[in-house]
Amino acid sequence: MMNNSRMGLGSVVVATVRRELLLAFRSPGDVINPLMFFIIAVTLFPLGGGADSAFLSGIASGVIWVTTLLAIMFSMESLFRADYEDGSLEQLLMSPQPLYFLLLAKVLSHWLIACLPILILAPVFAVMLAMPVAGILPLILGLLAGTPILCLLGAIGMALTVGLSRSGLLLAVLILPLYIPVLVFGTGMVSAALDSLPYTGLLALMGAMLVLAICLSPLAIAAALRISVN
Amino acid sequence: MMNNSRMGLGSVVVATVRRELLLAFRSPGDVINPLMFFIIAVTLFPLGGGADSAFLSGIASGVIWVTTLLAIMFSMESLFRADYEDGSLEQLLMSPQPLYFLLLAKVLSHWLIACLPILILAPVFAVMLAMPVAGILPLILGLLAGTPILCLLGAIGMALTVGLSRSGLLLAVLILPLYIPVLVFGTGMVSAALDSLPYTGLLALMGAMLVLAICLSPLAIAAALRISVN
Amino acid sequence: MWQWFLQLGSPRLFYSKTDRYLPWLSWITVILLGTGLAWGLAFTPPDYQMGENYRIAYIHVPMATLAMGCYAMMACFSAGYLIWKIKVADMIAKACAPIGASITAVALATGSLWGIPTWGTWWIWDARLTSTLIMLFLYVGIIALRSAFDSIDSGARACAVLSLVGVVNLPIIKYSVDWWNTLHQGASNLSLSDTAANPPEVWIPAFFVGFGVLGFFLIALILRTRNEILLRERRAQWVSDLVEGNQKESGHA
Amino acid sequence: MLEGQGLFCERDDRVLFQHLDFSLSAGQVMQIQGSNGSGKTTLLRILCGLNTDYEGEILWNKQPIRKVRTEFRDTVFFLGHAPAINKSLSPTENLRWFCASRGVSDNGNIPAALATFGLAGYEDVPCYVMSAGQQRRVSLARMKLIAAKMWILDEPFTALDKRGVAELETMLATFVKEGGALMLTTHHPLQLQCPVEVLDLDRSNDEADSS
Amino acid sequence: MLEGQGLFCERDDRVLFQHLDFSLSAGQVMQIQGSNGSGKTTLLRILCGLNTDYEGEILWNKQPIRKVRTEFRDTVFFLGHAPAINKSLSPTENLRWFCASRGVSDNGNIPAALATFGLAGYEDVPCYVMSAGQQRRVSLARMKLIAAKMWILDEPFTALDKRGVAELETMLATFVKEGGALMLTTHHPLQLQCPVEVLDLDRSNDEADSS
Amino acid sequence: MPEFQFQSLAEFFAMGGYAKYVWSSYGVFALMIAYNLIQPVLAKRRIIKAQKARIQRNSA
Amino acid sequence: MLAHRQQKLAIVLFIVVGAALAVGLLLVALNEGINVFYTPTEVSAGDVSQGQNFRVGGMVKTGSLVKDGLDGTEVNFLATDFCNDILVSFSGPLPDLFREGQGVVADGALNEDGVFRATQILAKHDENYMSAEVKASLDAAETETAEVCHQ
Ligand code: HEM
Ligand SMILES: Nc1ncnc2c1ncn2[C@@H]1O[C@H](COP(=O)(O)OP(=O)(O)OP(=O)(O)O)[C@@H](O)[C@H]1O
Ligand SMILES: Nc1ncnc2c1ncn2[C@@H]1O[C@H](COP(=O)(O)OP(=O)(O)OP(=O)(O)O)[C@@H](O)[C@H]1O
Ligand SMILES: [Mg+2]
Ligand SMILES: [Mg+2]
Repeated sequence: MMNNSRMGLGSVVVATVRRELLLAFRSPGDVINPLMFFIIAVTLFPLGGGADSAFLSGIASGVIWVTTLLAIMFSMESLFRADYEDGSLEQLLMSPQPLYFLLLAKVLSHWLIACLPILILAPVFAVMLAMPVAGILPLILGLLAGTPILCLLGAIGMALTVGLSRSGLLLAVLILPLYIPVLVFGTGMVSAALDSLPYTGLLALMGAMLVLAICLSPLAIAAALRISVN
Repeated sequence: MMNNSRMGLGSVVVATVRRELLLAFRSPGDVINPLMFFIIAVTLFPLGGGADSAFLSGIASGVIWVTTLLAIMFSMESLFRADYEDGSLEQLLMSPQPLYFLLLAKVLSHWLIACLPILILAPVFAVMLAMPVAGILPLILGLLAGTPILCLLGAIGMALTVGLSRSGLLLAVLILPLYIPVLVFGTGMVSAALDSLPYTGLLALMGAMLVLAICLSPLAIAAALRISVN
Repeated sequence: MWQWFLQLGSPRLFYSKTDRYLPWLSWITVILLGTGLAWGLAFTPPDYQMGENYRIAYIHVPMATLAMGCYAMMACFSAGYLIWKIKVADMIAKACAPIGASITAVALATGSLWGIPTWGTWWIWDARLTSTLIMLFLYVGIIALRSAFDSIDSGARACAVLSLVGVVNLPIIKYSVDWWNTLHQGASNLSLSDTAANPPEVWIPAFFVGFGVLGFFLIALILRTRNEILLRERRAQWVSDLVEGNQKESGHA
Repeated sequence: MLEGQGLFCERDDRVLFQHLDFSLSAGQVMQIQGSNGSGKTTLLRILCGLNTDYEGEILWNKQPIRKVRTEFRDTVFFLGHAPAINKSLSPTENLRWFCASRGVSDNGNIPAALATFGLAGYEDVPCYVMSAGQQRRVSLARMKLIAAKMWILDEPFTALDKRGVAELETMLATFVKEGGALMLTTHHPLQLQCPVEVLDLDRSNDEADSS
Repeated sequence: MLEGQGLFCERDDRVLFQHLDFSLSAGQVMQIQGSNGSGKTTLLRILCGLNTDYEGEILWNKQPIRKVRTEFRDTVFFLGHAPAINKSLSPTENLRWFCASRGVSDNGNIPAALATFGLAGYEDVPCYVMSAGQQRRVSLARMKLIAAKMWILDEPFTALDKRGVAELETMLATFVKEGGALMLTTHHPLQLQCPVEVLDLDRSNDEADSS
Repeated sequence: MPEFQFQSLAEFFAMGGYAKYVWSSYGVFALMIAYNLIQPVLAKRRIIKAQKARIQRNSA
Repeated sequence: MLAHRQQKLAIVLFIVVGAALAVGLLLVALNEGINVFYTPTEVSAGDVSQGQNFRVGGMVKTGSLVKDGLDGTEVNFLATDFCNDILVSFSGPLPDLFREGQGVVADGALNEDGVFRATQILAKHDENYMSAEVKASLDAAETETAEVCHQ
C-alpha cells in the first residue's frame, strides 16, 4: 500500500510554504498583528516628537526602519513556538529531508506573511512622514534586501529561545545587536539618496549580507533548534 | 495548631512586594532585559537617523518616551506569566484578601523592578541625545507620573492575554492605543519646557490620569484575570 | 417593550424577529440614503466658503458620529453580556467591531480628503483626529483579541473588558474640540431659521443621510449577528431545520 | 456545607454533566470519579468560583455562593493540578507568601508544616532543584498553615510515592474526623479510614443522556 | 537493526540509566518499561538523535548511528508524547505536510489512512474541534503513509479508548509480523499477538546501583 | 424647494474643481457599504454550506 | 465577617479619594490651560520667546491681507483674536479656505522683528455652513456686535 514515490527538494519547499501560508490564513493574527504593530508604532513617533513636517522628514527613514525591525523581531515568536509545543519540531528534526531547505522555506514564508505587508505599507507611511520622494526608492530597496536578513537573524534567536517559557525581551537583547548593521546600511541608503549621492554601493553591501545570511543562517538555526528540543 | 491571627491589608501588600522583589533578585533577567532593551533601542535611533546634535535634541524626548513605552510593554510578559503557569494565579484568585490591593502591589513591584532602572537611566540618555537641560526635569517628572500608568494599562492587556499561548504582538496591538495619550502628554511636557512655557497643566493632567489608573485599573485587571484562568 | 427586548435575548427569536423586520428596514434605509445623498450631492446650495467641497460633510459627519455611536453600542452590549450573560448581546458586540472599524476608517478617510483642500493638510496630530485614530486602533485590537481565543466564552468576556476599558476614549473624541484648541471645528449649532448659520437646507439632508446610515448600520449589524447565531447555535434543531429548508428552497429554484 | 443543585456544564458544545446534584457536609468525604476529560477538574473549579460557565445553583451554608464568596474563600482550601509553587523561591518563601496572600500570619510554623511532609532540611533550597514529588509536598504543606474547614483537592496524590500517598491518606482521614469536609478527585484507589461518598460523572452523564 | 552498547545518561545530576545494552532486529518488539521519570522517553529520544547528552555507542545496521543519520531517519518513524498535530489545520493538511516534510508524496491515500483509524468524515474539520483521542489517531495515521522499517513509539496508547487500543495492537502486531522492528513505551499492559522483549529501566538502574 | 444646483451634468461631476476629494469620499463610503453588506451574505452562504456538510456527515 | 466589610469599604474609600484627587488635578490642568496653539494675546503677553517654534491661531484680520511676490505666493497678514494682532508672513501654497475673516492656524516662530514667520498655514473652519445668498442676507442684517476679549 505504501508506494512512496520520492519528491524533489523543490516540492518539499513548496509544501512547506503552502502550509505556512495556510496557517497564516487560518490564524490571521500572525499577519495582522505585526502590521498593526508597525502602523501604531510608526504613528507613535509623530505623536511623541511633534508633527511639523521638517522634523518628520528628518526622522522618517529611521522611524520606519526601527519600527520594521521591532515588528519583525517580535513577530518571530510565531515562527517556531507552535511547532515546538505540539511536537512538530521533533518530526521536522527527524525528517530525512535536508533541514537546511526546510528551514529556509519556513523563514521565507514568515517573511511573506509578516514582512511583505509591512513592506507594502512602508512607502505609504514614508509619505505620511513627509519623506522626500527621492528617498522612497532606496527605502523600498533597502527594506527588500534588509527584511529577509532580519527574519533570518531573528529566526536564529528564536530557535535559541524557543525552549524557554519566557523569552520576551531576552530575544530582543540577543538579536538587536545583530540587527544594527542592517539598520545602519538601510538608513544610510536613504540619507545618501536624499543627499543625491549614489547608494548602489550600500545596496550591494546589503545584497552581500543578504546572500550570506541566506547561505549561513539555516545552519545556525538548525543547530539552535537541535539544542532547544534537547 | 492553626492559630491564624489575621494580618492587616498593609502587611499583605508588603508581603507581595517583598516576594516580587525577591523573585526579581533571583531571576535578574526581569530587571536587566527591559533595561538592556531600553539601552539598545535608544541607541538604534541615532544610528538610524544620523547623529548631529541638533537633530538628536529634536528627537530626544520622543525617542526616550517611545522606547520606555515599548520596554515597559514588552516587560509586562513577566508580570503574570509565571504565576499563571504554575497555578499561583488560581491561589491568588481564591484568596479571601481583596484582589484589588494585591494586584496593585504586584504592579507597583513590577514598576520598581522594570521601570525604575529605566527612569534612572533616562536622564543620562537624554543628555547623550543632546536634550537641552531645561527638558530634563519635565522628562523625569513625566516619566515618574507616566510609567506607572503604562504599567497599569499594560497589566490589563497582559491579564487579558496571559491565557493565550501565542500572544506575541497581540499585547502590543491591544495596549499601544491606550498608551498614546500618556505619550502625547509626556512629550508635550518636555517640549513645553523647552519652549519655556509652563508645563504644570500637563503634569496635573498626567497626575489625574495616574490617580484614575491606580483607582480603576485593578478592577479591570482582576476581571481580566478571572477570565483568563477560566 | 420589555417583553420585546427579552425576546431579542433569545438567539432563535432574534433570528425570526429580524427576519420580519429586515425588509422594512432595508426599504426605509434605501429611501433615506437615496434622497439624503442625492439632496446633499446635488440639491443643496454650495457653502459660501468651501463651495462644492463641503458636500463631503454629508458623509463625514454621519460616519464620524456613527463610529462613536457604534463603539458606545458595543460597550453597552459588552456590559450586558458581562453582567447578565446574554449570549445575543455578545454576538451583537462581536458584530459591532468590524463594522465600527470600517466606519471609523471611512470617517478618517473622508476627513482627510476634506482636510486637504480646506485646511491645507490631510493630517495633523490634533486631539480630535488623534483620538479618532485611537478609536480605530481600539476596534482593531478588539477584533484581534477575539480571534486569538479558541474558547468563544473567554474571548467574548476578554473583548467585553477591553471594550469597556476603551470607553474612556469616547468623551475625549467628543469633547476634544471644546477642551483644546483644535484645528477641527467645534460642534455645530443647528437652527430652524433659514437665515441662521447652518440653515435647514444644509442640515435636513444631513438628517436624511444620518438616519439612512443608521439604517445601514443596523442592517449590517443584524446580518452579521444572524450569521453568528447560525454558527453558534449550529447544534440546535431549529438551525438544522432552517438549513434543510434552505436546501429545499434552493432545490426548487 | 456545600451543595450543588441541578448543575449543568458544557464545554466546546460537549455536555460534561447535567442535572448534577450533590451535597457535602462537615465530616464527610466526597470523591469525584470519571474518565479522562469527563469534567472532574471543571466541576471542582466551578465550585471554587474559578470557572463561571455553568448553570444551576451552588449553595454554601444554605446561601447562594455568589453572595458569600469571601466567607467561602476564607474557609476553603483548593489545590489544583498545578502545584502553585514558584521554582525560583524556596519552600519557606513560597509558603510565607501563600499565608500573606490569604491574609493570615504564618506564626513561624512553616518549618513544622514542611517537616510533616518529610521536607525537614529542605526549607531553604530553591524549589527548582526539588523533584516533582517534593514540590507537590511543598504544595500540600499549605493545608497545615491555614485553618480551612473544607479542602478541595484535584488529584492530590499525583507525583507522590507510596509512603507519601499513605501519609497523605492518614492526614485526610484525620482532617475529616476532626469535622472537616473533603472533596477530591483521584484516579488512584482511595483507602481512607472513613466512609467515602462517590460522585461518578461518567454515570451521571450517561443516565442523563438515556433519560 | 538497532543496537545500544553501554548507554549512560544522567539528567540534573541524577543517573537515569547506565551500562544499558540492548539490541533489536527486524520482526521484533521491544517494550521499554519503568516508573514515571525513569528515563523511557529520554532513551527513545536519544535513539532518535533528538537528545545528545549520553555516553555509549548506538549502532544502526552495525554502523555507528552518527555516520548513518540520514538513512536512519529515512527508515524510522518516531512518535513522541506530543501529537505533532497543528490544531488550526485539518487532518488532511497535517498529514499532507508530514508526507512532504519526509520527502514522499502522499499519493492520495490520506483518506484511506484516516479511515483505518476510524476518522472517515473528519478529513477536513480543523483539528482543534477534535478530542484528544481523535487527535492522537490523526497522529498515528502517519504510520500508514510512509514505508518505515522501524517504529519508535512513546506511549502510543495515550488517549485512545478501548477499541482504539485493540485496533492499534493488531496493527502493531501485523507490522512486526511483516518484518518491521518496533520499540515502544507504555504504561498499559500490552497484549500483542507476538513475543515482546522487555527492557526495564528501573531494574537496570537498581542493578547498577547495587553493583 | 431644493433645486438642482448645477448647470450641467459635467459640472456636477466636476464638483466645482473638488471632484477628486468629493467623489473619492463618496467612493470610499460606497465601498464600505458594499463590503459590509456583501461580506455577511457570503459568510452566510459559507456557514450554510458547512452546516449542510455537517448534517450529512452526522447522518451518514 | 466584619473584616470583609472593612475590606470592601477600604476599596470604595480608596476609589472615592482617588476620584476626588483626579478631579482636583483636572481642575488644576484646566486652569493652566492646555493648548495646541496660542492666541495673539498670549503671544503679545510674552508667553513665547523669540526663535522658538509654536503655533498661533486666530482670524485673518479683515483688510490686512497683502500678497507679495511675482506669483502672489508671498503673503503677509494680521492674525487677530479681536484684542491683539500679530503680523504673520508666509510664502507657499495656501489652503482654499484661507481668506480674510476666516480662522487660521500658523506654524512657525517669531523672528527678531517680532513678525511671525510661518512655515505652514492651516485654515480653520468654524461651525457655520451656509450658502452664499444666505450669507449675504445675513451680513446685511447683521448688527455690529462687540467681541468680548477673553484674557
Ligand atoms: C482625518 C480628519 C478628521 C477626523 C478624524 C474627523 C473626526 C470627526 C469626529 C470624530 C467628529 C465628531 C462627530 C460627532 O460629534 O458626532 C467630526 C465631526 C465633524 N467634522 Fe470632522 N474629522 C476630520 C476632518 C474634518 C474636516 C477636514 C472637516 C471640515 C473642515 C470636518 C468637519 C466636521 C464637521 C462639520 C463635523 C460635525 C460637527 C458637529 O456638528 O458636531 N472634519 N469629525
Ligand atoms: N480551557 C478549556 N477550554 C475548553 N475546553 C476545555 C478546557 N479545559 C478542559 N476542557 C474540556 O473539558 C473537558 C473536561 O476537562 P476536565 O479537565 O474537567 O477533565 P477531568 O475530568 O479533570 O480529566 P482528567 O482526569 O484528565 O483530569 C475536556 O473534555 C476538555 O476537552
Ligand atoms: N528537559 C529536561 N531537562 C532536565 N531534566 C529533564 C528534562 N526532561 C526530563 N527530565 C528529567 O529526566 C528524567 C526522565 O524523564 P523521562 O521523560 O525520560 O521519563 P519517562 O520515563 O518517560 O517518564 P513517563 O513515564 O512519565 O513518561 C525525569 O526525572 C525528568 O526530571
Ligand atoms: Mg482533571
Ligand atoms: Mg515519557
